[in-house]
Amino acid sequence: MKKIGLVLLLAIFISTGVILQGIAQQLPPGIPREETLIIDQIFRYSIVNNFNLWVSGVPNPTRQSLAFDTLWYVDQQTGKWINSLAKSAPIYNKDFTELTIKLRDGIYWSDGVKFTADDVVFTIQNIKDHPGMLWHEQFNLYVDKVSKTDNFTVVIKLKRPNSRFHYLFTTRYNACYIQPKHIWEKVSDPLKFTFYPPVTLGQYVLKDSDPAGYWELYERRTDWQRTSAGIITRKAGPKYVLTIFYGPNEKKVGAMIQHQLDLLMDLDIEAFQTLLKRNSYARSWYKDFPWAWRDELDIRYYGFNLEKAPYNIKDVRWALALALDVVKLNAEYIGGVTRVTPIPQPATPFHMKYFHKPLKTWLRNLRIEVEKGKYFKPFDESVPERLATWAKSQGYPVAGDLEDLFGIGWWKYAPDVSERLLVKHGFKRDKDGKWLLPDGKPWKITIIAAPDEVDVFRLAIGAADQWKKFGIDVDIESLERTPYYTRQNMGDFICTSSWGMAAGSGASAVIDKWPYAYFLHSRYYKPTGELQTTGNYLRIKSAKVDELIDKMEAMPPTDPKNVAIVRDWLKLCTEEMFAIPTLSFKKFVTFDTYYWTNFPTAENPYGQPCYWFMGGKFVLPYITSTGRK
Amino acid sequence: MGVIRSLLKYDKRFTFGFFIIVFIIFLSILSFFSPYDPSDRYIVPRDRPPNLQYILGTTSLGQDVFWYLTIAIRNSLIIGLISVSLSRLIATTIGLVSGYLGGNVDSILTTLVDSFNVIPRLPILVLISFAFRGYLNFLGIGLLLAFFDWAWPSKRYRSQILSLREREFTNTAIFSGRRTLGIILKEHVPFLLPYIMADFISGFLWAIGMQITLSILGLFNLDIPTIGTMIYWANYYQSILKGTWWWIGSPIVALILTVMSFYFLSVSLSSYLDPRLRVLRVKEKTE
Amino acid sequence: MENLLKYIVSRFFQWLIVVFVGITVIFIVPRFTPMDPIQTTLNRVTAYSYIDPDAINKMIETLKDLYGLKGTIFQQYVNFWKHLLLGDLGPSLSLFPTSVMDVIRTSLPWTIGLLAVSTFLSWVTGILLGTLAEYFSNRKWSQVLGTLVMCIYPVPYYIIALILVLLFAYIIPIFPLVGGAAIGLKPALSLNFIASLIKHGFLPALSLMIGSVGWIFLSQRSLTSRLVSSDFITFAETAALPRKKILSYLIRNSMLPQITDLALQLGSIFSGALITELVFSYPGMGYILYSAILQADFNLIMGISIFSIIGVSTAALALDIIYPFLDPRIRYK
Amino acid sequence: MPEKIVTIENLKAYYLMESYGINRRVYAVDEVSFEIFKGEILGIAGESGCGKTTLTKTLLGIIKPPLYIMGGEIRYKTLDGEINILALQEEEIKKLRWKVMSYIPQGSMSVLNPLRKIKDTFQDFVEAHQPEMDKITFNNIIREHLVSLGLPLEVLNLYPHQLSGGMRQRVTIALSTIFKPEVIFADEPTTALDVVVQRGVLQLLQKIQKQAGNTLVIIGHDMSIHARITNRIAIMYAGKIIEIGETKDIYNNPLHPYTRYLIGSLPRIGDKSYKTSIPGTPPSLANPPTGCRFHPRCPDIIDICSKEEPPLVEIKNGHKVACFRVSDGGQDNE
Repeated sequence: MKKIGLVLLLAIFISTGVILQGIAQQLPPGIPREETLIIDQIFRYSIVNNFNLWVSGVPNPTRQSLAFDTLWYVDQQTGKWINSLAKSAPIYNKDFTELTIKLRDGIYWSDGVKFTADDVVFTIQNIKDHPGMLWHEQFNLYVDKVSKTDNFTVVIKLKRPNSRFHYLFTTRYNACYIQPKHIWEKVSDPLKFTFYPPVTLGQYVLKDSDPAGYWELYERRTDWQRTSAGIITRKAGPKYVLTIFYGPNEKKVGAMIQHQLDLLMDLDIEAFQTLLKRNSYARSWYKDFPWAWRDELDIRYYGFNLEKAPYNIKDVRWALALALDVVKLNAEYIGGVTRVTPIPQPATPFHMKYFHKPLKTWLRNLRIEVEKGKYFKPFDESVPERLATWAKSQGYPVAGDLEDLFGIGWWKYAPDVSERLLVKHGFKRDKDGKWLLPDGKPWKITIIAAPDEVDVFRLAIGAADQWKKFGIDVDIESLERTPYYTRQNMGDFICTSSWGMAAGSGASAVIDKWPYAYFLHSRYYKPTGELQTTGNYLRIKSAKVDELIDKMEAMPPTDPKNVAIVRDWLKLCTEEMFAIPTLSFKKFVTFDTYYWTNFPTAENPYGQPCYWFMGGKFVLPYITSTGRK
Repeated sequence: MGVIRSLLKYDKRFTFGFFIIVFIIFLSILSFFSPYDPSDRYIVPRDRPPNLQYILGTTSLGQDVFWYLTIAIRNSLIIGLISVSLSRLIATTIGLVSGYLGGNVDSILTTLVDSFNVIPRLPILVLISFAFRGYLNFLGIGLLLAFFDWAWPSKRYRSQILSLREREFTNTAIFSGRRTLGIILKEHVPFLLPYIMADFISGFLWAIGMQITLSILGLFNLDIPTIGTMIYWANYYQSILKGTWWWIGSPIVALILTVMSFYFLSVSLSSYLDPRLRVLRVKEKTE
Repeated sequence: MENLLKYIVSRFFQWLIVVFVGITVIFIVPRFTPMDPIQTTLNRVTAYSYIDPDAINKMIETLKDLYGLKGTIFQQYVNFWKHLLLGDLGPSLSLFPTSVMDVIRTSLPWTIGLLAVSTFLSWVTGILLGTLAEYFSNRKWSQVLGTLVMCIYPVPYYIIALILVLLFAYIIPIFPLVGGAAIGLKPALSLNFIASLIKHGFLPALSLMIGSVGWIFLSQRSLTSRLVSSDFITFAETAALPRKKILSYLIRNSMLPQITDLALQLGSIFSGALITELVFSYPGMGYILYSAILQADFNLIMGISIFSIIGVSTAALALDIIYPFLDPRIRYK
Repeated sequence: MPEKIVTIENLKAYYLMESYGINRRVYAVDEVSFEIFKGEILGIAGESGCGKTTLTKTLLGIIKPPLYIMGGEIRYKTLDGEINILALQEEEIKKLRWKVMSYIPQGSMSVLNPLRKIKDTFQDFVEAHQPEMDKITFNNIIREHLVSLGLPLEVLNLYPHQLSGGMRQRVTIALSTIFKPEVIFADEPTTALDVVVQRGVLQLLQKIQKQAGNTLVIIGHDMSIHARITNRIAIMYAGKIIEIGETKDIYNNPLHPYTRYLIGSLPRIGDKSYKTSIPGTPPSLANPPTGCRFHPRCPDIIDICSKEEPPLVEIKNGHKVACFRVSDGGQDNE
């Protein structure tokens, strides 16, 4: 009894002592805070110290931008092409059966070995030889033979003509990482190899990691000038980078308020606004409204299973689009911080320049037939203005070009036209004003959405609210990602609040849209009830679509004529209203400028702020110390 | 009625529990008079703190916290009730059969129950609600929760019955030639009843707790307003960070009051119905 | 002795059946949900880059092979047992090709550390407080404690955890926000590391203990209340045995059901404490299992569940075998 | 005149209870006075619920809520002179127990810790009163004690559940008498034991009493046991002693109608007469009848019985009775 009491007392005593010690040092001894950039690791490593990023299951939230490298980059902010490990753009022969890659001389692995063509040849061959590795299927499909002609030139013979093979080494988010031959050639089972300690090409090298997976500490290489980022930016960047996972958003906000986090990936608007109030050093892309970075290459949209009545009718989809008030959707559900887009392409500066603005005239003149012989022009140019009015009413400063702020416009909010379109197809309202399907049954829409993708979920709520107001019975089925994808792929849905590639909305900062359209070709089509694996879950099946995709495929990506074809493609998608695109992506990529500054911002948009994308390596070197300690 | 009156008068726990429960039930009945449909959003100004018009404030989704809460309480109670009724129905049946019949039936049932008990409960619940969430309506959720909460109680019932059977009065009763059913009804039920009562409430509390857990993970049917989903949505819109404390606070306070009152009631009732204590009371009366 | 042997053999068979049925259920359930590990992998791999549809179809075949998902469910089931009997839990599907064992190995120490310690501590605390409170049930402190426990015990765990984290990590930030130990500290038998462990584990352990101390307190109190009025305690009190002795009589005699409880609790710690890990950002099996479920990682779900199933059933088995040593009145049947 | 060892004067021990709001006062022992003589065997008899167990508890100084002493004295004669135990602190009373007064509980009770071997229980009990005793002395004392009581030494290594009911009771008796106390209170020592075992246990008690010459108080409802073993008997009814005297006087000449009923209930060899059971039920101690507490059941009631309480009056030779019919001479002796 006494002993137990004593032990208890001792335990209490010790723990009090521990508490009174106050907040433990955030950083390990010898790592000064002012030399360490602390970035959000996004999630926790379930397995630690496995750096084999060439298999599907090794988690890779931030490592690729710090330590790994590939041949080419396209900066999604500026649209700039960056030759990274390669010295020049890819060189194809005339019939696109052979690709020549010129590599930079003067890049070294983190263990001091020189990077050469052998590494590239080895990487391709190694992956080709081992099923289960990422890119294995693609290399097998395309690559006939890979060889080097000299230490800095690689030649790849392709099995069939392919003008886009180099995309496998060109990154927006990631692309095939290059392996150090001198390490991997000794590996017998490349799937199980953990590649630890990693020998890498990036300007940072792993220094320490958490056995529980919450953090990793990287140190700038002493020979950082001998890496691609070093050569291109000629800047050193912070000496240490600590990646750390704090948990849910409220914890990240808490950490940033205490200046224990310098850069984080994304927040919901509530958390972001709280952070602004509590930490005057914190900001995102814009110093003021609309704060967020809106230039990620993706959009939100409402999609329908086009094989389910009545959504197979184009006019019904148009009617649903015209029953939406996009100003309200943006302002009340998203906070008004992103741009609207009527076409399935994100309204980023780069894309607006090539697509949105040039298509404005066409949009203005676009007509839909409401009744026989009666037409309606749905495009509404006043949307940016209305959003600006709303923003001013909230007390936000609105400065600059409204189109750049809010997009070029969207569809008119015209429930009356919707009504006529529906009546045209035999829809009726019952005595309570609720819509009935042509067969007399009540009209009910169930929207599936994943709550963890915050914006699509809030947009689902918005659509539900607005369509309900229009007289349709709508409810939302919230699903986790996995069942959500399964339902989409099986066609087991009516309406989905979604994002990404469907109807060609995904994009790289290149004009070529084939990679984001090809899977809509009818040769990959699978009917509802059958599992489709390529992304056409809306079940688009159209000869016009096929024709345009074929045209794109035949055109090398660099061909200037591409723009015209892509515009035609966007027109087709818009006219047919395969899906209802609404808003551009936005992210509250947030930084704390207490210890560090010169993050990419609207005032200084030197690069995309997504530090977790592979291209983050070209941004980190620009970040400089404020000198605070 | 007399019992309730005397409990109310003299057992503080009961008084506390009883009045809160009456209040909670009153709130859930009030839900039928709610001026808003629970699925309506953006119908009142957003993020208003409690005031005279919206006594518990409003949410970031433009809902009136008070009226939403009444519906949430109602639904939580209903789901808990469905779940616990089903699970205790299964549990008592199996426990009774197992305990009284004995023999092979008992060993088969026991093995079944044990196999079920070793399966980790939360992960499977998470798995199922994760995969089938969209299909889970009231009854579905009740069934699901019930399905995972019958095995332990049935084991407990069985052992209660076994220990009752060992007691002397059962033997006496058997010697005196009374029929088994008669024994069970006359001698065992009075002992089992308080036990079942208390267990019923603890099962109810478990069901409510599980609703909360699943909701926090976002694995409940989020479109049914319950106390749990209300907390989920408040969290989703960062109620704590944003300072809309009334949104997350109301369901939490309602929840704590609910579970506490039910628990108090169960403690009070079971001590009132406890045969040991009852014997004591009888003694006190005669002495 | 012969009795004992017979008992152990028959009890072991029961153990086998229970484990077999449990594992079979866990094998079947995920496979009947609309979740597809291959599709999940594809979604992850193809999220940011374009892949030729032909390549995708080939990849599906390769993955089926690598993941052991070829053939009918029954064939998979037979295969699964073949591997399991050789001690092979297979590769994790979401963390492919890391083996399930490796994944578990990373997180298990944290879970065992947190849960074993907090379970055991709350057990001891609950029993001591419960016994004392009942023995001195007329004292003021006992009544206050009883009421306090009654108020806190029924509150769902999440709420308690949330309140703790709000109080001690945000409002009065004396505890760290994240992790199992301070950054850069390596596991070692140093005072520094242990202090850091305690500091990081304190809030999670406290949150877990509040509820379970309550539960053990209440059950111990009711067990004790029966004992306090029992003949041998009354007699011992009449004989003026010292209080310490009486308390030890009380504890010792109420121990059996409590040991059962403790053993089953300890047996079930393998599946981790999900909500705790989420709320306090503490490492452990709960989150691993949770994300395994989110990513349809059948093998990992299986692996962790097997640990849990074997843990609980073995605890029960061990209990049945050692009962007679704890209570001389019980004999093997 | 034998030496008094315990003197009880005007003892009032009530239960004060509050349950679901009802305040109840149970007059379990009410205005009781008598004395216990050194070396005698005193029986205390009465129906269950008459307060004899409460009286025993009080005599042992076990006074715990809801039992309260509302007045009176219990004086033990010890080496240090007379001590009123009701004036002592709990700790002081505890020191007296097992040495001055000891207690043998009911035969049917499981009074031994089921998880401890008999040996250990003995050790616990001995340690409680003589903590400084070393192991060898301890072993010797126990062995000697058991041998002197004729108990097999093997029991020491057994658990209680391994003993028969009779053996358990013997062990309990041994446990209670290990320090050779002056006064031993045995509360229904033979209840629930079968007749043969009963006799053995009674013989054991007698043996102990004879060996050590200490005082034995046997509390029980069974008048046949009292007849067999006691020197004097006190009859309790509804919290009061209504008759007390030498056993032979009480049996041969019961004065109180209640005593007559009790004795009448004894079976006698050759007696085939119909046993009259006492009419009516025992009164509630919470709400005892006015006047003589027996009057509602008394066959010989007179006016005064329901109005005044009869005092306990000595008739002759220490034989006292509380009955108006006796004291006012209205009752014939034979």
